Amino acid sequence: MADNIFEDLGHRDGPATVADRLAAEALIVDVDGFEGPLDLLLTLSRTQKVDLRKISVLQLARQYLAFVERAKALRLELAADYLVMAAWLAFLKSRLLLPPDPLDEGPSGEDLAAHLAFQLERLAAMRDVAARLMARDQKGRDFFARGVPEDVMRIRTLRYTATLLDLMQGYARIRTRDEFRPFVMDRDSVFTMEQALERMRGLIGFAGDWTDISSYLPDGWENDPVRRRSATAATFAASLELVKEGRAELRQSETFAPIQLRRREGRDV
Amino acid sequence: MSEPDDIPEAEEQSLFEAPPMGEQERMVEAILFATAEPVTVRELEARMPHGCDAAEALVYLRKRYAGRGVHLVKVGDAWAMRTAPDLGFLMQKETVETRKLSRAAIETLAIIAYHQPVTRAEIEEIRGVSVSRGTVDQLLEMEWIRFGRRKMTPGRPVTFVVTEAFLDHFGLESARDLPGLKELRAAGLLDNRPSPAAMPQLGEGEEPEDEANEGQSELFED
Amino acid sequence: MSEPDDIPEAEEQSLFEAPPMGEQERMVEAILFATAEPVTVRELEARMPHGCDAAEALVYLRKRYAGRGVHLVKVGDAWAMRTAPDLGFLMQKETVETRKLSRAAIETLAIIAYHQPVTRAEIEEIRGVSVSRGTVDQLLEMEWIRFGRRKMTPGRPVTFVVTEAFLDHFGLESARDLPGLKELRAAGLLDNRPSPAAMPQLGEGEEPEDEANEGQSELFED
Repeated sequence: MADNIFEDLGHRDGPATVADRLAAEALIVDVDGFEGPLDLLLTLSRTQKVDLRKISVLQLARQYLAFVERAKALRLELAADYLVMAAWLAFLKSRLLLPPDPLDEGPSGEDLAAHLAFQLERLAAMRDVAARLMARDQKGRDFFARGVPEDVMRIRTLRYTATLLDLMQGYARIRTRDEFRPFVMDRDSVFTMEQALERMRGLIGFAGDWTDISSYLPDGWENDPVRRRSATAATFAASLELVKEGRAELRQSETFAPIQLRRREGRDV
Repeated sequence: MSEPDDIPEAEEQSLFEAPPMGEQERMVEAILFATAEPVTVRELEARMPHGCDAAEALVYLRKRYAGRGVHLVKVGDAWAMRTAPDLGFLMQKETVETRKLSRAAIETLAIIAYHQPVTRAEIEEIRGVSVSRGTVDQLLEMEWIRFGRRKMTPGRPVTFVVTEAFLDHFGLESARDLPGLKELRAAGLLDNRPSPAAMPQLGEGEEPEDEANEGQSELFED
Repeated sequence: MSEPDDIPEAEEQSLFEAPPMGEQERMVEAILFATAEPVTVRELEARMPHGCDAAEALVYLRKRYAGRGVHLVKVGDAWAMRTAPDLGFLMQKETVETRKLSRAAIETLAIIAYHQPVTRAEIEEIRGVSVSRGTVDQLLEMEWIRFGRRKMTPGRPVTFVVTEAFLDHFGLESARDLPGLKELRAAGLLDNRPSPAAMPQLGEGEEPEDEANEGQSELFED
């Protein structure tokens, strides 16, 4: 990205002096390399060549603002973070330069400058210890664990247990259940639609002519009224399903007349 | 170490350079510790600084580890460190977990205790659900039930009865000592009203998972 | 071994049962040799015969291995055998290529180690940039950091702390032994100094993954 920027610069601004270009390059080539404005400030602060504790925040603010100006002049797009920091540093600069406003209750310019210095010092310190940490002997690089760890063999024994009370409660539960079985549905005399459909799918191929659907009732279901009712309902529902599938046609000459069914013509089954 | 007298110049120089034997021993120790495979003398020397005598270092190291918790052992041509055989027991961890018997198992056991000798079909009839093989196997394994005589009915099905160990565990002298239905009722264990929680499981099949039961069974316990 | 004279009866009995200290030392040696992960005194004693004093055996064992090619190191509350760092050069074959950490990851790791327990917002405040989810995920995945307790501040943000695996990797006995920790503390650089009002809040903004963390972090809390 940086390279592109500089190519662009060359085209747009015409020949710039070598010195200008180098100066711009020195900082700006690294815009992508900076991890945010604090990182950039830390880098800038190094140019002061003093202990971070003695850093001139005012001077640092000037350096930063100059950097941003230059970036603008070079029509570089800086991330919002950098501009927010620039605005704040401009504010800080004015605070540091102007006599304090007695009406202003906020922190003084010196307080703000001190905190910024603290942040920079802390960031520098964390970088330093991070480097020291990584320079330590590391496992798998400088020292090693056992190459053939022997797994601990786990011998797990499961013991099941129950009390006499569990046993009696269990038994009581079963017996209680036996005495109260009102919720059990007796499903002996129910012919389901699934059953009917399965049956009729097998038979429909032979129904070239109109046939009363009652002739499709399964064997043994025609006489007992309860069974007959269930089977008839299921067979009718299954017939409707077949019609819906386009495999059969239904007709009834008048109300309560027998319902007739035939295979739909022209359809292979 | 015990090279012939007419050592070539290179050898002589490398002998000169080799670290002291104590250091070599440390090196062999570290390599054998960290390496997943047994290591041959040749490999050891290939990894150690020039001029080292791994074989000699191994002799010292072996002595050092004699009688320790870890031994230096020869595996084919190679060397490795191994746990002393008498300490093998430390590499095992025995744990005993006590778990409550599943509801299915308790009910099956109760039916066997109250109705023995009883066939599987009879148990299923009484419980109203099928009895999984796992449940019966578990009770057999615990030695709380055993096979009784075959029933003299068609198919001659096997029956189950409870064992001495069962009586022992539950502190019963005989299965006849189990409280009867009346006593259960008197003790309030046989509620006349079906507990609402007891209803939904009527059509339920066997629950093989103990864990699944664990939470559920809480609901049923008074 | 050197117990006071007036030991209570129970103690006396277990002393009576416990193997001699030399044996206990062998046992600790065998267990630590066999295990790649650090083992706590508690775990050691759980595996050793009743009445053993693993802590004392460790003292002897540590002395025995001082200066050897392999030695005993303390990692948090646990102990492990590790090769001496000066012999790392022998181990090129064993070297595991660790994923190269980005600068952001290294800094984040250091901030967590030195400031723990620390929230994501605090890390961002120190670095001056937002912490990408990938960075934290990578450190979590390496098991060098884990979630700590939530902070008792508004929003109850989760915190991060370093793990025992981190200590083990960097050969640290505890987080107190981090290089330069004392100096940093003395210089006040580990103080939690809130930025004065009107400071730009650097690095804040994208923290959408906090919600996602919310549920997860419960798992990690101790």
